[in-house]
Amino acid sequence: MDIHEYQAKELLAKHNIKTLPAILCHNQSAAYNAFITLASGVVAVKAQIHAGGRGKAGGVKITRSADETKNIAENMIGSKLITTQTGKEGKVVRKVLVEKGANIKKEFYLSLTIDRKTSKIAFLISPEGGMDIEDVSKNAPEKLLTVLIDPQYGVKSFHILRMFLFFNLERHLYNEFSELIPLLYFAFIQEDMSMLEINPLILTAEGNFIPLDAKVALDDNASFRHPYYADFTDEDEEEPLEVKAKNVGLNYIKLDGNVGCMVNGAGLAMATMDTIKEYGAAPANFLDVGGTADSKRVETAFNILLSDKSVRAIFINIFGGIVKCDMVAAGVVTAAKNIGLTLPVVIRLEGTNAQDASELLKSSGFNFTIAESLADGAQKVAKIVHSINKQYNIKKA
Amino acid sequence: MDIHEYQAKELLAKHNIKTLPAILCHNQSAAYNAFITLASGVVAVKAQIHAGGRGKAGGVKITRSADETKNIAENMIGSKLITTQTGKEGKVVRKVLVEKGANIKKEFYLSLTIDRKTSKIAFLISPEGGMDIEDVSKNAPEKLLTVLIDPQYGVKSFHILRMFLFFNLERHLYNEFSELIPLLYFAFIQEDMSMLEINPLILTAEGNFIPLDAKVALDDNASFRHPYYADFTDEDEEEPLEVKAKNVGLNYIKLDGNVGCMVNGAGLAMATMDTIKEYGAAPANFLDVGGTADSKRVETAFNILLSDKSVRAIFINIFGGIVKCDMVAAGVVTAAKNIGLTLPVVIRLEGTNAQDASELLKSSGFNFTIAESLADGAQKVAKIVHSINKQYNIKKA
Amino acid sequence: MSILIDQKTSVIVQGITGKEGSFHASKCIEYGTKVIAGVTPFKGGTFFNETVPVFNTIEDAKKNFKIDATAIFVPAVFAASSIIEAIEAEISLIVCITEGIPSVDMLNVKSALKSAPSIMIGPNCPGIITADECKIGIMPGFIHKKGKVGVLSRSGTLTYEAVNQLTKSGLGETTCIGIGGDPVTGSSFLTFLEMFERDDETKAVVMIGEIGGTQEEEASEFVKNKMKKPVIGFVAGKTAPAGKRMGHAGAIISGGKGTALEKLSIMEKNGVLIAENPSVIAETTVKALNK
Amino acid sequence: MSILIDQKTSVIVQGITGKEGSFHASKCIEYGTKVIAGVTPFKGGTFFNETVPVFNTIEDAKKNFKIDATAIFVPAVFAASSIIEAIEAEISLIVCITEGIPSVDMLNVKSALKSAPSIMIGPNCPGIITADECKIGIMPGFIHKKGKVGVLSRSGTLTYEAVNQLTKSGLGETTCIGIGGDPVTGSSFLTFLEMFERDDETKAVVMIGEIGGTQEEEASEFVKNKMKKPVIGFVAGKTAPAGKRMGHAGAIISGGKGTALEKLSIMEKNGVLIAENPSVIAETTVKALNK
Repeated sequence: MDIHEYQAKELLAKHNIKTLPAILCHNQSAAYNAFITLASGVVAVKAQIHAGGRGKAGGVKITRSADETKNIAENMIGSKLITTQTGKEGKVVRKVLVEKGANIKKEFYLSLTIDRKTSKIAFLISPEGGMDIEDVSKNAPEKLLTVLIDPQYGVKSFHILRMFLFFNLERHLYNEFSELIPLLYFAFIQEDMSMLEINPLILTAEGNFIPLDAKVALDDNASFRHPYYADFTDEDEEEPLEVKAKNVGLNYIKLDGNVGCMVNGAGLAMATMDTIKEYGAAPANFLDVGGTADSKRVETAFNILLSDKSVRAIFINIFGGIVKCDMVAAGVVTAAKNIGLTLPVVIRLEGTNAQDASELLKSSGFNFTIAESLADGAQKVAKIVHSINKQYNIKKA
Repeated sequence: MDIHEYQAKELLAKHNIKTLPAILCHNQSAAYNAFITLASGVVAVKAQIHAGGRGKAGGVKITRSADETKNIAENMIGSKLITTQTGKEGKVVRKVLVEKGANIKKEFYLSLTIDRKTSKIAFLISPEGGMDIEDVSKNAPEKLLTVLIDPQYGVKSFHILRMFLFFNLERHLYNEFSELIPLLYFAFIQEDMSMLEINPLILTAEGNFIPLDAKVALDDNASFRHPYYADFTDEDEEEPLEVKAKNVGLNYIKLDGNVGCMVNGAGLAMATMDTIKEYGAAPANFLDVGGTADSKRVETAFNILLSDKSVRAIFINIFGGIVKCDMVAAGVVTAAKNIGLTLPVVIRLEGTNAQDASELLKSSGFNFTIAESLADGAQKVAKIVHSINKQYNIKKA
Repeated sequence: MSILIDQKTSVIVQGITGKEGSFHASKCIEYGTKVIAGVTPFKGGTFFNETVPVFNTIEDAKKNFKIDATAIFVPAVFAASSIIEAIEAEISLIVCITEGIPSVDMLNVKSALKSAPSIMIGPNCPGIITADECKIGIMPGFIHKKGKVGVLSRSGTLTYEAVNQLTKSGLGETTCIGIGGDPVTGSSFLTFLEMFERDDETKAVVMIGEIGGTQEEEASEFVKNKMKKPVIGFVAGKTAPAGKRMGHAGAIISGGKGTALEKLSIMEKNGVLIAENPSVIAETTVKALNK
Repeated sequence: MSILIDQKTSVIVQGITGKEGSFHASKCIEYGTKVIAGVTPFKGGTFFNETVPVFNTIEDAKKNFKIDATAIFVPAVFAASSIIEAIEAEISLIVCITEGIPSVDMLNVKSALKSAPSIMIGPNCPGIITADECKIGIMPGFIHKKGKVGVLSRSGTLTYEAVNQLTKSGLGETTCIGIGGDPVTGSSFLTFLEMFERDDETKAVVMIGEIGGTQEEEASEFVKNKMKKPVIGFVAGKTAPAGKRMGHAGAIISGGKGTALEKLSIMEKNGVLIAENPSVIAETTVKALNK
């Protein structure tokens, strides 16, 4: 789960990590007041959206007056910001962070993630702060250092020293630096982060290390021990259909195609998407209905698929294991009736009671297309979508 | 390093472990006021000394009035308390803890130590609270449970459950209990304890688990990260000669015999004591002068040995490795001159330049007895002490 | 032969009295698995299905039974504790079905595993099955048939898809293992490839990966350097967008790393035979074995 | 032969620029030890004694040298970090001389050691020496002479006492190891007894224990069950009072456990030949070998 910069900084501050004074503003007058309150000659006005790359996209502006702060906030709030990470549609800015300026001497990159290969915590650092780290990785990999921390014993002096030497800093700065690193590690573990990216980490003229930006992803699985996760959720930042699906326990991700997919199991759902693509069509979504594909879940899933106006046909691919196929088929028929389904549907049911399911679908009154295999179904739904697209095009022409 | 009960409870409270309200008192009027302040019908007045077994020795008294609290405090403070752990001489009580009474439903034993064999943290628990745990261990070992915690991952639910089931408690108490155990573990690790003994841990009628007594030993080696260790030191509780030795970096422990020992190295010092005993005399002390037995250290060591009036002869046993024996011999001679040494001294110097050392001692003007080996030296010093003892006895008679 | 489990394997079920645990424990017993005991705190002394004794702790169960393996169905909040309980009890095989365990908890588990003799499968996985002998997990037993292909997968139903094909093709399976879809899992493909290579009955291995992480790549290194048996590979998620978790917590392309195409190209280079789509997994395996 | 180290062993010294480190590094070099590099933070690029290169980190040293062993002389505050640095660098033998490391730090170190291939000696120990070949520690080299007795000890000068006797008796030593006087040490008697049993040159082992803990007892179990070579034992502290730390942090009788008499009786029962007093250690060894 992604959170905002201002929330990330709240978490860091909670763990005694220095951050710059800042005020979250929902409108221009709040921004005006924030400039006055911060009593700093210079402030940054920063769009709060769940995406990086704001700087280059105009989402971070520096100013030296209250009036200008107000104007910038006015322009930002409500506008769409398109960064390298938002996708083409961009994201609407709903609030800005007005942050006191700092006397920046140097900028660094620092991030923490879980290294899946070693099951350790990885510090990834670079003296090239403020750059896109993927670019650094491509163009100057020698400017990147990974330091792996074994959670069995945590950060030790020699880890900190390795980072410090890599940053090539003057020795008198070591004390301050050596206090920061364990705090970051501790915050990462204690708050169950899955990513903490500080880009840039700045060294101020006063000799302090401060996260100028902070991007944090939290581990949804750990929400049971962090009640605040719920408060940090910002549904405005998420795809509305994805929120709707999540609220009923479905795993849904919107994509660009027009074949709606309904599959049980994440791996099978991905494989289904891939196969649809292989046969020349494009999946409109990832949708995992999970292990208990009863009529209620199927109905909700249908509703979500139908809310996506680009969906022109639906492919249901269920492997009945513990779940019986005839139960799923019955669920599909009931749901189709309840919502008055008119879109073409290709169904592939395999596993327990697949034969009965097939009979049930054929006698349902709906014109379901029955597929024999995943590949067969993908091929059939691709064909259907192609012919529909042709009709659309003819109509248009 | 041992600390007082009231200090141990301060540490527990710091880690959010419930303790009973209590006030430390240095005199009877403070105790009187404490009774009033605690506003409890009943209080315990507890002698604060660095030793267990206070209850049976009269060091813990229950009372229901301010006047009686005052009287008890008056009697306790300044008196000598002799418990099974203080030795024959007992310990002078200098302060008492006046503690609010509790509604005790059950008593348990619980301690944490480092298990040297497995390098884990050992919880030792027993439903027999308030008993001498060594007695329980001898008479009813089935009433003891050890649960080892691997510091790699700490206390897990199943560890807590095992303890809870062993205590045979009603299930509704599990929540409270499951909160206590990790706090104790955390306090133990965070404060670098080498022992935390809670005897008894009580269950109150209100369903709370509270340490009624707490005995803590801190790891001296960790004092660098706990500045408060210095404040917790109570030199009144220690043997004055041991304090004096510690302050100059010598390792000294007073014993009951009359052969003063001065040895370099802890193992060799113990072996020397053992050998003296084997030859029929008794060591007056353990004294490790360490690796650099220069004249200053030797002089201080002499002074400490001579402060012990029971010392009738001295055995110096030095294995010169990195330290050269002739340097040690010179140091001994200088120190002997400076302090006007008159006691008989047996010296055994082995290792680098032992021959030169021997010459030096012989020509020193002092009547040092030179020994050829540890056994030889022990035998010689034992003989000397025996003959002195005889003279004393003749004089006395 | 087969790997890790057979009809003699003695299994306990942690969380046997819960909804999931009791349902699947019954299914496992039906399949023929020797479920000798269950463990649920505060349910000690009762019986599951009137025959399987339930204990409060593994320690108690161990006093009565020799335990070879455990199936864990306890809720995510307590799962790490249950896994570590099994590790401390030195149970050889730990199969954790539970979904939703925090990664930080799994790091603890990995620490515990490092110096322990236990092998752990999962979490968030369908489990392990040796066809017609023993099932420790939630997979539908009836699709499996004793044969000669070992199956490894990060997925659930996609594995069933593959197994179903293998059974229908007549090849059948030796042992099938779902290693789980989380970012931090008890074991990886690597652990089991080695065992399959040593197992006489296994003639080929099907390895079903998905986006995220690098274990497909590491496994294929092993295939190249150490394996003589053919390995057939598939990776789900060619069409998955970057930065999105595709159902499984571990199925995410992050920082441009862990794409299906990248994995497939390295696997192919290392001699893994790639099944072009999930419908041809058995077909590809048949071809490989007929070479 | 000998165990663990010989004249070919490449050694680095962590804390080589400190007072203790520089003094003893010089002594080791004089003895013939191949000290190839030193490590001290912020001293990288300088030279010790004008010939031994100093690096900031072991990682840097490793880029230039193959490292077999390290001697650690860094202050107690940083010692655990330095030990773990050596463990992560996969140095086979780690000898930590530093005294005063908190026990909790040593628990961390033990966790790190559990799943690592390194063997650690110490802390708070004199180190290890193979007579006339290699010395990694602070013991006086001149008392050692190549011969046939392996020596293990929890003590410092008491070990020198024993070694001196062995040398004078003409038996001489193979390798002598001071395992350290702390409650939590990197390794115990057990680790090395096994190696001595396998070493052809070692004909007998002298094991010098002291009060506190139970490792003498555990070691003697091994002597009974697995060793053919005679083991001569001594335990210091028969006259030590209970509850007092006798110099070494680990030398304490707690809860009535860890007394010298208890240890001696178990050792004797398990076939360890007890030297009645420290002056007859060599004598007892000679007798054992003449049997």
